[in-house]
Amino acid sequence: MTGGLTLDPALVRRARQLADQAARPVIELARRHTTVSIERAVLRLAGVTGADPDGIPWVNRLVDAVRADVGLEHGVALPVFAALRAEGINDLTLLAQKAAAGSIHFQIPQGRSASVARRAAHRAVAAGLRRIDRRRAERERLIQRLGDPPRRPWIYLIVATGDIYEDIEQAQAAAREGADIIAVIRSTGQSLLDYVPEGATREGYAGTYATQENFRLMRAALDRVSRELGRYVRLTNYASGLCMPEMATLAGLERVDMMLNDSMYGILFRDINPIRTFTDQRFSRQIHARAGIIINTGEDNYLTTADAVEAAHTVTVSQLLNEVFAQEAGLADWQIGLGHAFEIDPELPDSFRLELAHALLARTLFPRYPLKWMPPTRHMTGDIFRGYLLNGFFNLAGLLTGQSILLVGMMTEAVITPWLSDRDLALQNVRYVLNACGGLAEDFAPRPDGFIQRRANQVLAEAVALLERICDHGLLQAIAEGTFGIMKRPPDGGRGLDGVAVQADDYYNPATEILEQELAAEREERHE
Amino acid sequence: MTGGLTLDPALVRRARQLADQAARPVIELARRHTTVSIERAVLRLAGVTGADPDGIPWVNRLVDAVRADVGLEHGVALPVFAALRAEGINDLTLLAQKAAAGSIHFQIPQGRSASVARRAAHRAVAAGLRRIDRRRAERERLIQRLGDPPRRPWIYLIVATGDIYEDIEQAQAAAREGADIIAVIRSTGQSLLDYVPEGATREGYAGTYATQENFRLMRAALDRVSRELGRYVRLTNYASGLCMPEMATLAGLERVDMMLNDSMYGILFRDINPIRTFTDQRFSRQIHARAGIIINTGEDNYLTTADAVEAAHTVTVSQLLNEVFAQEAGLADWQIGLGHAFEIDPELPDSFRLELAHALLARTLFPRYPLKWMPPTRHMTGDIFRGYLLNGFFNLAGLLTGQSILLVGMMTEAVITPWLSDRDLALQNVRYVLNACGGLAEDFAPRPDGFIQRRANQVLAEAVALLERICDHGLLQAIAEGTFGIMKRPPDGGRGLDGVAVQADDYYNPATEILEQELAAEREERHE
Amino acid sequence: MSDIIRPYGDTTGDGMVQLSFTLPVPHGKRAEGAALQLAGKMGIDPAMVVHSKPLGPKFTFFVVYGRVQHLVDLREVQVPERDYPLLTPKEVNAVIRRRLRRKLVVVGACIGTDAHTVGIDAILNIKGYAGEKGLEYYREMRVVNLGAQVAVPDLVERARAERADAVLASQVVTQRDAHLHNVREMAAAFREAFPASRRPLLVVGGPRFDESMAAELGVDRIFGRGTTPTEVASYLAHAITTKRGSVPEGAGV
Amino acid sequence: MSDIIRPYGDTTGDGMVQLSFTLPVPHGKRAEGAALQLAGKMGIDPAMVVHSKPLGPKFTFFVVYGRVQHLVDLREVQVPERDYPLLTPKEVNAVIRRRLRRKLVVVGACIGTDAHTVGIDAILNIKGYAGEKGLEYYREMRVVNLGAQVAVPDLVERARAERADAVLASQVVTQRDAHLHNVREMAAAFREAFPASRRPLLVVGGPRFDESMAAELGVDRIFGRGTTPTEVASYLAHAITTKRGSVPEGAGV
Ligand code: B12
Ligand code: B12
Ligand SMILES: Cc1ncc(COP(=O)(O)O)c(C=O)c1O
Ligand SMILES: Cc1ncc(COP(=O)(O)O)c(C=O)c1O
Repeated sequence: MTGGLTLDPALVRRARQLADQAARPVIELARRHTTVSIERAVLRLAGVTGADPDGIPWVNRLVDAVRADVGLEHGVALPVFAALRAEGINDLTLLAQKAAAGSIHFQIPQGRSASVARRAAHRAVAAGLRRIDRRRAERERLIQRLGDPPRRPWIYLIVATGDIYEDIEQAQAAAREGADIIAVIRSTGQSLLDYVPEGATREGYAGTYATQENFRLMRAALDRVSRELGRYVRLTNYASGLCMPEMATLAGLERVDMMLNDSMYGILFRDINPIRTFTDQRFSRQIHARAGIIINTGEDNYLTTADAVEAAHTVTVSQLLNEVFAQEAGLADWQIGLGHAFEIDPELPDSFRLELAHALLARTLFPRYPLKWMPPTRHMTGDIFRGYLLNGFFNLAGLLTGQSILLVGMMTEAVITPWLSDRDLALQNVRYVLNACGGLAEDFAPRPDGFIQRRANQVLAEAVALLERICDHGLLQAIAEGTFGIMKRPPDGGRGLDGVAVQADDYYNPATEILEQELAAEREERHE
Repeated sequence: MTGGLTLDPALVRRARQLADQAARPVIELARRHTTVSIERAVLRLAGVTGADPDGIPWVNRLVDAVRADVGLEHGVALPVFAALRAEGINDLTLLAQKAAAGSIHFQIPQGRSASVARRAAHRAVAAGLRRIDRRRAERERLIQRLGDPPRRPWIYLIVATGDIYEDIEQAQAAAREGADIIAVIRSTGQSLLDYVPEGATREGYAGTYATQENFRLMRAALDRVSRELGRYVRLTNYASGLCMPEMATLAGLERVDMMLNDSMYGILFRDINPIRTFTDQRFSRQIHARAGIIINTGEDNYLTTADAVEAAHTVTVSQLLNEVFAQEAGLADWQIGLGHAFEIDPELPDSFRLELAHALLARTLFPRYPLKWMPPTRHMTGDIFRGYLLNGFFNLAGLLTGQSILLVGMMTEAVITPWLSDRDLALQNVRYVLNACGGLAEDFAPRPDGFIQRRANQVLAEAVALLERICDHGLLQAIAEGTFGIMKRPPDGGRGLDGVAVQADDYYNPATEILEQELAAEREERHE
Repeated sequence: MSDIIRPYGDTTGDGMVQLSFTLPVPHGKRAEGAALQLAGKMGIDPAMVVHSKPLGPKFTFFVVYGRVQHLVDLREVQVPERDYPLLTPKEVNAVIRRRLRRKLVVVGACIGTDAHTVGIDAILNIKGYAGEKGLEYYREMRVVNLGAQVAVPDLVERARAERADAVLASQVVTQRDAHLHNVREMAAAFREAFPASRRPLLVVGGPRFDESMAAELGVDRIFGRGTTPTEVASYLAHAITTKRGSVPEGAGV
Repeated sequence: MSDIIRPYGDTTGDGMVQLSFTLPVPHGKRAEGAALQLAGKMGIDPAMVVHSKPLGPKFTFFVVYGRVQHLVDLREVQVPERDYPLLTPKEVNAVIRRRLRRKLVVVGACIGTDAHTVGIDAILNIKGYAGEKGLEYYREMRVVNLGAQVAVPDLVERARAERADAVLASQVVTQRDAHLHNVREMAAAFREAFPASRRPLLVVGGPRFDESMAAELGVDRIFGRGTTPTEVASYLAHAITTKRGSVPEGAGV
């Protein structure tokens, strides 16, 4: 359909092989570590809910208590389930409360009591995963009944009032105007919180807190509007920041449909420790895979700090790495929403054709993934008229290059988080472009050896060269040197490193166990 | 460059042949008539200037006086020059004043006194034409020295304050921002005035009066800004309405560079009598040809009253007719700026591709003419954001289809005549599209037998069918039936018919004589 | 819903608005200060100049966002709410037959130098507008459409000659308030030419009119943007049964 | 040029402006009346609602054009005109050497939960902005850039530890006036933590600040949209020679 971009197949193969080589050591690193958030996610799967009167979730209190007694390196499942049995209760939340009060002493169970605890933990976590499975089945049923959006790209809209109830109003309005996906942007502070806030919230800054209750409220509101409209409207949130694994888990439990989930975003843009991030993202992706959630990666962000032409190949490299990480974690092709963006300086001659070249490169390299195409942000200004026009050309590029998910740009990008009217105008813009240009891709045929073809192949070649350098010195080193988004992040720097532990030999995590076993079985089956 | 549109060559030949056949009787009609405005134009060439204290030009007073005495059918040249001689004066304006006072009695001179008058008239009018020639040479020199716009399309902007001095400010500002052509829109009332107002004016409604002095002031202002910018900025006005021939003459005398000049606009949109209009336009085009002025025809207007899809073929038919009239009057290819417009309902699926098809059809049918591409007006609304976007896509269509002159659309089209800021924003829009998309036409290749190709050929076929009907019943009849712009205009209706006369056998018009003789000589030369 | 409301950006009561304008001041900090002063006088506080751009050496264009402090009191909103029922063509015809016992004569025109006939044609021509048939379609109306650029004296003459019950004038060009001048001139001319009891109904329309200005302009009714023929026909039926009830029957015959 | 000006549409003094906003009222004539009421209160007269569109069943979006009646008095424009000369890096270095006889210490950060470092980096990093080198390039400055999301207490501590002469804080997120709250908090914290004579200069910046609010927010200077490093460096050089002239030499050493 978007025919016509010819990439050197040898170069494509080489790129993938290098990406695999660069990612492997990091995957190994992730396999060998655990983090406080992974452990909390396990406990959430096992059924811990709620928060103390200060708003600190009981999972945090529980993991902190376990850690104080026995460290993190064995995983919390065994000590927690052993304590549960020892206390003679079967309510994990109650256990957490007692632990917080200091009345429990945790130990690593040994021998038979270890295998009893192990079975109990396995059972509890499996029940949690079954709840996620039910939500996934529910989603599939609803989509079957109500239907998917009538056409690609899917229209993705942001709400960001800070107040979940205003968000709901605006999300429903946006869906009625044609949005296929609603993303609730998070409050600026949340990614650095090492806990997930609780309950319905109304006081975020430039975004709304991601909480289990907010997920539930918004999903219910979108279910209502989905029924009204006769098409399933998807919900998006963020599995990033310090609580990636828990966010993924809560999203699975509340049937959130898509999650922003990048392997490097937290490192680069939130200064979170690289090992913490790589470890967390692996677990979170295993959950996403299970929950049938589509992930969206964050390559667009690099182009807000680095130049979109100079750094175009870093986007490609990151996409290739995200691909390896996603596949290893078990995500299916339809779940891998790699990101890229329309961020070239509009003053640059032929900027629109360069955008087309970059967008076609991604489309051609990843033909089966639901690519997410992000609108101009960096070069947006207070000139809202110019902004509205740029967004129109962004929409056109999305159409011409067959992008899957179109994040709708706002004319007020440089000014405010979007108003109700901004969103309405933005959707009108999208509708005009998709409707008026319809099958225009039919007439768009980058000339062989023309400008667009040449540019796409050049970016690919630069990506391969960069991957070679990364393979030589390691991905962590590359990140430390500012390869992505010009942000320099050393492996031992950043927040959250104190929440990381190297797994001990007896480390036990029932969630990983189940997920990896089932994935392996599935893969075997596929290969037979 | 815009390659790719394939039209059936037999159909194209047939269309041209039918257009010629349809236009011939109307050309004959024009040759057999004269009008008050043609006669006034002759006197203006011969040197009559100024107006009486009520603002009625002396040429009007003189022609009216002649007509009262001897009628119009002989032309005014002989009676006027005979009277001049009889009065023993050599100032035509003085003669006009005397005639207005009723102190002159006009007669058709006979015999030797006729040939003396004829020689005097010929000499005076030839002097007028030489002034026009000097203006043309001056233009050519300036262009040579300052240069033409660096690229196509030329950017055409409107000013319309009603006040020539505000217009000048705004025109200069627009030129500095990138306009290549400035059009001074006329006051709403002017086209129905059967005289040309005099002097610098400051009180037009939704436009500024076209006067010789306003032409001069604006041309001088643009000359200043042209020098400042190092590129020749062109000036546009209107040769239409009841004073078409005089407007053309004054434009030639003041070095206006382009004139709106359509063979049917006055009939359809000003309810001016068809015979008057066809007669006037022929003379005005002869002057334009001589003056090196580019004409712009008005097919865009049809699409403000008729539907742009249903009536697309009427635009093509009108372009073919305007072509015949223009060539017959002696206009060179580079002077024939046929018009068309982006007026399809933007709600229509694939509206943009339909626009591309129509625009490519015109481009392919008339490869050597400076086509003028008009922006959306009819479907513009008070939603200025949407309007800004539509204008962006209009600009894109202009670029993709290789249009020559781009009239810049205003986001406030549905609201007001353009503000200073509207024009600036509009130019920014154009600049973005031309700069960002640059050579995008390279990648635009309507698929053979695809949507765009099929649509263009369908419109051409409909145009041929309509031309066949017109040939059967005559163009005047077709106009009476509402073929163009759904406006029904019978040949004996409309304003200005009382200003038309059938030429007597002794009709004499030195301007036509000179222009036609020299044209014939030129054509001969070319054929040798 | 409360009767006191404020503009809505993304939160109830936030009062947020967007504004743009040009000031005849060279670009710079002083110009931005001037823009903020104006925004302040308009009641925007706080105001942010989010964009400013020189338009040549003497002017600056601004985009401003901010919170407007004014409240809108919905109880005080002046709306010329439709004070007559919307009727079908059948019903309109029936009313005319019953009240006039002859056809209602409508004379329409674009007055002054205005040549924008699409709007008045939308109301008058059979083809109509927005899926509704125009007044020509109404069996009990006789429509005389004079077209474009009709001078007021000619309109008065023609209204007299046709014995018009209603005169419908269109005005689209508004630069320098041309539409207001022309309507005032028309109203005065009709008042001069007809005794009050025999003056035809004066109805004007066009996209930029404020519908509440009828009295001020001296006409009976104003129709704005997006008017449909049904609204006009219903109004005419209503007007002849009320105000026009006082006109001697057959006055126009 | 006169000191009293009005907005300019296409004629001097016409006062024309464009406005858009949303009201929490269902679409319809009443909503348009409400929009006109608001425009009237803002001083727009006459006002034309040129576009109105329902945003769902409860809201209406409007575009309004009209003539604003207010005058702008240029003599009363409040502009924090630059009250210091723009210096080259060389000159700045010379001033610092002469006045301080040691390096000027600058501590920069995005405070609160704000993670938009591009702006402060533009001022601080060698790479700079708009073709000008950032403060790190200045030989006589020592720049400590703390990056994103720095809590105010941490900033105060660090400023103390580094013996900062100037603290540069960036705020880009403005929703619910976050930037104003954070700056006020910072100003209070520094006042509490330092005696007046030893408090570092407090400089804040970000695209949505009103530069004239420095006193109100309790800081020494505010820099808005499009600030360049040279402006900031020149200001610092100026500030240490004037206000900071009173600080005991070597105070920060
Ligand atoms: C079509 C058009 C033309 C056509 C007109 C063809 C024709 N036969 O009507 C042509 C190309 C000839 C033309 C020419 C000009 N135009 Co023109 N034109 C337009 C355009 C694009 C659309 C108008 C239209 O048809 N609207 C559709 C109809 C259905 O809507 P409407 O008129 O609002 O009518 C509705 C209601 O208002 C109401 N209504 C209207 N009249 C009446 C009367 C009664 C009694 C009632 C009950 C209701 C009613 O009912 C209608 C149905 O809902 C507008 C821009 C725009 N998009 O609005 C410019 C516009 C109106 N034109 C404009 C101008 C300036 C001109 C010119 C003067 C330019 C020039 N100097 O050359 C010329 C000259 C015209 C003249 N002498 O008046 C300006 C007016 C600016 C202003 N506000 O003062 C506009 C706004 C464009 C612009 N921004 O510059 N134009
Ligand atoms: C780049 C960007 C990002 C990047 C930031 C990368 C980074 N490391 O900085 C990423 C992608 C990470 C990001 C994330 C978010 N962003 Co952001 N982002 C932008 C964007 C596109 C550009 C900002 C920018 O870099 N401008 C370029 C710099 C050079 O300009 P500047 O900041 O104005 O700085 C200049 C001056 O202001 C001044 N200056 C600035 N600071 C200082 C300090 C001092 C001391 C001095 C002297 C001068 C000075 O000098 C600079 C040079 O002239 C804007 C939209 C836009 N086009 O403006 C949105 C924008 C700022 N982001 C916004 C939001 C909401 C977010 C998020 C909160 C969204 C979310 N909930 O997930 C997140 C979280 C960020 C957080 N916790 O703060 C909003 C803020 C809305 C508001 N007004 O409140 C904006 C306006 C977009 C929008 N309309 O929603 N963002
Ligand atoms: C991949 C990814 N994660 C997260 C975020 C949001 O930031 P935070 O995690 O701080 O809420 C973004 C920003 O758009 C992103 O692209
Ligand atoms: C060919 C042509 N002539 C003239 C005009 C302007 O009208 P008028 O002649 O009434 O000034 C137009 C309007 O755009 C036009 O297209």
